[in-house]
Amino acid sequence: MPVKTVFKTSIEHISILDENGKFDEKLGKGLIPDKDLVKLYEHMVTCRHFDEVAFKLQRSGRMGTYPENRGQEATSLGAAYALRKTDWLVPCYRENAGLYWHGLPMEFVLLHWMGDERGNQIPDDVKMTPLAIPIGTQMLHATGLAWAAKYRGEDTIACTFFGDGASSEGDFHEAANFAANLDIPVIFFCQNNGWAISVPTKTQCSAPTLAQRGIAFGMDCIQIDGNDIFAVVKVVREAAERARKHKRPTFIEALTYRLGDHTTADDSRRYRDEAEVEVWIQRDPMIRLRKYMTDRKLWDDQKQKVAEENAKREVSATVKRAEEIADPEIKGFFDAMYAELPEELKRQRDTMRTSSIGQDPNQIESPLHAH
Amino acid sequence: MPVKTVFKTSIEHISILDENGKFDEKLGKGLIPDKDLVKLYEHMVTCRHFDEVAFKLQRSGRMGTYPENRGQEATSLGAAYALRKTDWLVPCYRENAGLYWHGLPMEFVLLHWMGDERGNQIPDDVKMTPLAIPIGTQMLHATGLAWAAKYRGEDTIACTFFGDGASSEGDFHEAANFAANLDIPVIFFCQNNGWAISVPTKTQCSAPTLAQRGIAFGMDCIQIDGNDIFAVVKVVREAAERARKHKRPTFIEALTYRLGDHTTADDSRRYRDEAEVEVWIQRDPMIRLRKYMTDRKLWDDQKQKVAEENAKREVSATVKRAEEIADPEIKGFFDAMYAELPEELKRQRDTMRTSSIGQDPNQIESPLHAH
Amino acid sequence: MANLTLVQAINLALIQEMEDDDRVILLGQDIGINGGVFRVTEGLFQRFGADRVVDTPLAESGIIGTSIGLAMAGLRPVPEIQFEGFLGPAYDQLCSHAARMRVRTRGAFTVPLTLRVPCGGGIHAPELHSDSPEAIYAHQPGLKVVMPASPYDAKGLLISAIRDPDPVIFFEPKRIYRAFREEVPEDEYTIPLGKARIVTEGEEITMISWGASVIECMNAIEASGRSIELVDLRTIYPIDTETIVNSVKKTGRAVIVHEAPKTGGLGAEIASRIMEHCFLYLEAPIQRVAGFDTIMPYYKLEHEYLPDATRIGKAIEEITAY
Amino acid sequence: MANLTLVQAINLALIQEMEDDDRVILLGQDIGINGGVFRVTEGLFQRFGADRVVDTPLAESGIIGTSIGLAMAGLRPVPEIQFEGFLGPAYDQLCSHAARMRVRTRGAFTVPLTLRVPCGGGIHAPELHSDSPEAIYAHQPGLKVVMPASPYDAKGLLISAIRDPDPVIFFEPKRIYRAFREEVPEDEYTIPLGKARIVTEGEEITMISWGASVIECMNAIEASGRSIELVDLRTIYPIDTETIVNSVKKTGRAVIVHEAPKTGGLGAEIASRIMEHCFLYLEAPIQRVAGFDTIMPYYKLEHEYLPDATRIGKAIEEITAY
Ligand SMILES: Cc1ncc(C[n+]2csc(CCOP(=O)(O)OP(=O)(O)O)c2C)c(N)n1
Ligand SMILES: Cc1ncc(C[n+]2csc(CCOP(=O)(O)OP(=O)(O)O)c2C)c(N)n1
Ligand SMILES: [Mg+2]
Ligand SMILES: [Mg+2]
Repeated sequence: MPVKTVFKTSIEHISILDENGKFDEKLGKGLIPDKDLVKLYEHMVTCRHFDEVAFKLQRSGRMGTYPENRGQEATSLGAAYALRKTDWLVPCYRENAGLYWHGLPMEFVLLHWMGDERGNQIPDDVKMTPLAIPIGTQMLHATGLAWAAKYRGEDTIACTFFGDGASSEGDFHEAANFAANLDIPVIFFCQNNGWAISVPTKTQCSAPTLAQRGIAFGMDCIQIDGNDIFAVVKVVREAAERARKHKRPTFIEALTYRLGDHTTADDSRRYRDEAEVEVWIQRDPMIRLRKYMTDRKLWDDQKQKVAEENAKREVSATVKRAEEIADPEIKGFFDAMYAELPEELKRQRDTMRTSSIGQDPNQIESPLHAH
Repeated sequence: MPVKTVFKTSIEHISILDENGKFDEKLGKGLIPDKDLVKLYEHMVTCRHFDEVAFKLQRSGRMGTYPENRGQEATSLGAAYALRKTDWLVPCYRENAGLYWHGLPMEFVLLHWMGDERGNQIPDDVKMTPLAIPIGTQMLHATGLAWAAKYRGEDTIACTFFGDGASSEGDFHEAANFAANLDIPVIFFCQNNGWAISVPTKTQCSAPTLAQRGIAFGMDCIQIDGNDIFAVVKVVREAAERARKHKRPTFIEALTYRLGDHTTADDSRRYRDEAEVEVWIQRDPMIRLRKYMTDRKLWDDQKQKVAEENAKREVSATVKRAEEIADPEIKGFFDAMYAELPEELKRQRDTMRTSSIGQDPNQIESPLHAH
Repeated sequence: MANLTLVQAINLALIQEMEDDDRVILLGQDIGINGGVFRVTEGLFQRFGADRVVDTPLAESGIIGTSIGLAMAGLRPVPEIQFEGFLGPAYDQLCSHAARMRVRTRGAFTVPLTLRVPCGGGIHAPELHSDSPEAIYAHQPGLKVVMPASPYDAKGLLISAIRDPDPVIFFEPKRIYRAFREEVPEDEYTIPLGKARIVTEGEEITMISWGASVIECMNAIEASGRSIELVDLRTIYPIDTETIVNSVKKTGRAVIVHEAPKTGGLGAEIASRIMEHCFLYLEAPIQRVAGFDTIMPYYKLEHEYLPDATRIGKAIEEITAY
Repeated sequence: MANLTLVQAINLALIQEMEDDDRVILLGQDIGINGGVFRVTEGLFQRFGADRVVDTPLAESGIIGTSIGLAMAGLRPVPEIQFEGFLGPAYDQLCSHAARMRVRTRGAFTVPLTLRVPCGGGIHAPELHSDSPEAIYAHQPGLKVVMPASPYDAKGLLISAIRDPDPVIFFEPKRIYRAFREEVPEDEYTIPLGKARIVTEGEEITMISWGASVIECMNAIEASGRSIELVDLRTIYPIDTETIVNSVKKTGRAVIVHEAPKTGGLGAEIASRIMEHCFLYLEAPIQRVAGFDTIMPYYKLEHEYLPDATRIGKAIEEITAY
């Protein structure tokens, strides 16, 4: 046949709890038990407060550059909720909510942005990799981690988070391609928040959806309302099942929005309309969830007040822990370089305060003994 | 709506002159005038012979590693025929037929594989870039070249060739993504010949088609029978039109096969079945074209004989030109490093035969004048 | 004359080159409406439009690879990579392609691109925002590498770089982007690539540095009270061996200061060249005051890493005591 | 004991480490059924199966990036990059990730991968198949870099590399893959990383080299008839300064030989270290016999580029005449 169709596909968009609080019973029923829902919402309250406090820490000079998470809580949190504690989360830097849920002590994130590597010294029992500063590079590590699990016959999987911007990097393509072709159980979770710093999503991907990135690899792809935690939980569960059972990766595009600036070093008024922000404020994942819970009598103002008070207590204790940690060992950046330090590094470490390191101290001390 | 389809697409496969010589009048009529068809076939005869001779040159130690083109002639040739002389061809290394058609003197390719950079010293009026040894890297250059043309308001476009293997490289993704999002007039022509050295296409792309790679970027994508020069000409013309008029890129997957080893350094019996090769020998682009032309009385054995004699003459003249070229300037690899040579490089060049370059010759000659 | 910061001097150079030559186009991440994350391209998008100041997808190899194509076609692209730590993904296009195109085509194609990259530590940034990879690119034949240490030099060197027919990496020491101002002529002027600058003349020691470290050297020299000749390399490759050697022949002692890790840093090359050219003039071994052979630590400790006036001062003491 | 080529010695080391430790898995292009383009992994796919000898997609960053993940999860991946010229696309994952993971997580994650890469010129290959990028990676803290010059060393060093808890780049000088054979013990043995080997003892000059150039040095030394101490570095990083310095203290003269371009090559670092450690012992400036500061030419001229016994011989003359 001279013209034949050899491939056909489509991308579905899923939304369960929409921005007006309207809930689709058919898709959403039984997805998240009420008890858990309340916990997830309370967790969001804490994370939102954490975010505000972190912002203020930066503004008052107590912390370095910080990327606000505000507005994107539902994505990583829904994913972490849908996954197992033994699964790997491989984050970028806007996934605090999911990471805390997964077990990361909150002060780690503060320490990290305070310029302290101990914020990356992830406890053994928390299955996550450190925050990723270089964009688009961590997805390959996720693929490797999941591959290792498969190699060992475990049913552990990995879920990696990244932005719309990150999906332009070659490393994303390679990670997805390895996963698809070598049957590696990894979920590619793209948080399309409309912007990569000042660059709008259409410069990263002029196609109608980002979800279709995954078609290139023959992967299951789906687009969801990323501010709808129900949709997140649903598709991550399905993706996890696909990964665990069939060792097949999935590409998820979650439509969301960062309500704050890119980081505290950014001023988003330079490049985006206030009106756009206004629209998205209405789509805040927390507003609709609170409304839904309130409608269902799971929540009320009193509970909100308690949640906020708890959040304050927890966050201020977290800040305290981060700020009270002893100064890092000055030699720490030497000692962790290798399992065993080469001689030259030992010498540099041991003389870092006493010599210029420009010279072998022995030679300096006794140059004339030489000849 | 909780579940809605946000994107739909399909990939078509086009074939006009099939492997049995059956011709689809509807698609194929008027595509290539008879006169041109004869020329194209004659060109293939020459290129096929060139390929055999190049292989022998390598085997007899008169040339280095060489990648046989055999079986893939229709892709680049059809593309070059469909494009303008002012368009850029950005090749890999299996596109001799297209490059010669585009104007590259044949001996350039021999010189290149003889280990001589003058084989890359492309004449000004031949719009092509040198053969690309590092896989998957040239598509970005194509995108840049086409971008420059657009920037200048010219209607020049670029067509870049690469293999199934190359489509796994991150650089491919970035090139396609830039082209799609910045509206750059470039054609991505993927020659899926089933293998990347010993690695089958399914390891590069487990999706049903390679053509769907382009969906990731919202590009027009199409799959064709790459051994059918009519299909090639048709889709490249359409892609060129799309590029010239609308500055939109296209992804073309051409199904073809390399009948020889990967290069003269390879032994394909290690990894692929003779039976597979047998099937593809029947699909040779030249067999079907000759049959078609013979059926249409455009060709006969006598013409074949003449074409083969001409090919021999032309190729042996080419080999002569390549082998008779004067030895390269020994200092050539210095002098072309920069527009103006830095002092240190001049010194290295001028003393390369007289000193170790380990030392400033002045210091060696008169060390004792020093103090 | 205007009193400009380094950022402003670069901005001015870009404007003037773009006014003069419409082959000059800028591309990179956030360089458009946002004016760059350091505001180096502030106002250029508004002035020259979206065709000449192009926000690209977030892909460094893509930025350099397409710049190569643009340059092969005869344009003069000036790509920006946002931080030196993100040069990594572009390494291959820079070193395997931009650097080799002229020689491998025996001049049929050239790549007159100028890559602008902020570099170096000291601004309390997150990881991979504080490195000094200049030695990597100095080891790659076919590239030129430049790093200004002052607003005046920044303008003149950048104009030279853009006009240079070969690929140039123009490192911008971000620590001194706004650290001080300097008189910078309004008119266009060039500073030749490959020529060092003698910042202060001196008799006892030759001190060689580049980028933000030059300022540390000046402080250390002042504190030492000694007569030290400070050479600001300006161009990392090609190295101005002549200026260095002439100075060391006079002083007999050399100290090299750089932020990059000591092992395999450019200090090694300079020390070796000095030895090759004026071994018998040396009164003491050449000192390299450099970053440690470690990863630049996160910012709580970055001041421990960066060679500062104190460490340079120690080197001055040590080398004079020798 | 068997009489093996370098290729065979590596193959044997891989087999033995894979037998001993099922955390060791190989990944790369054409390493499976094809046994690698140099046949280094010949027979391993058949022996260990497709799970442990994995043909990957054609993507170098992917190979290293997934290896990092595999290693972070506790495996011992041994990726292969087909030629050193294709390390470029993997540069970022190697230098920004593999090298930094331990220190940036203060040991919470480590990356015990061993990257095998054929390197160097002299086999009449096409472009980007003949480079010597070892200095680039020696300048990157967090990596170890190894290059054997003999079958015996290849086996012992590779086993050490695979067992090393940190990322190691294992460069295989392709020119001597099959150039000669050597007795190689059947049993597993290790050669410590970071320790050089004294190939021949001598009194007049210390000659330092690594990889295929060691053979050129041996030829040059023989031709010179002089008493020259030849040090084969074996490990490029960490450099065995002690062995070098002790030798130069004895001879007072040093010649360093490498294929990579001279400027910024490892020779500069070694020369600088010698000066830092035994300046007053030096009777003559240290010589660097190296590749020129050009791109390695296509193969018609590659013999003009590679430092050979003739050029090394000149350096011997020059340094003794000094
Ligand atoms: C490789 C690399 N290039 C550039 C940067 C600078 N940078 C930091 S964040 C960012 C935008 C990221 O956008 P996206 O992936 O959409 O994530 P978002 O911040 O929107 O969550 C850029 C360009 C970087 N960190 N890494
Ligand atoms: C970046 C890079 N990696 C690896 C290689 C080694 N290599 C040369 S050709 C080849 C296979 C290419 O396959 P494909 O792209 O399908 O092109 P084909 O040879 O089949 O036409 C490989 C792996 C290379 N040249 N460049
Ligand atoms: Mg984003
Ligand atoms: Mg192929």
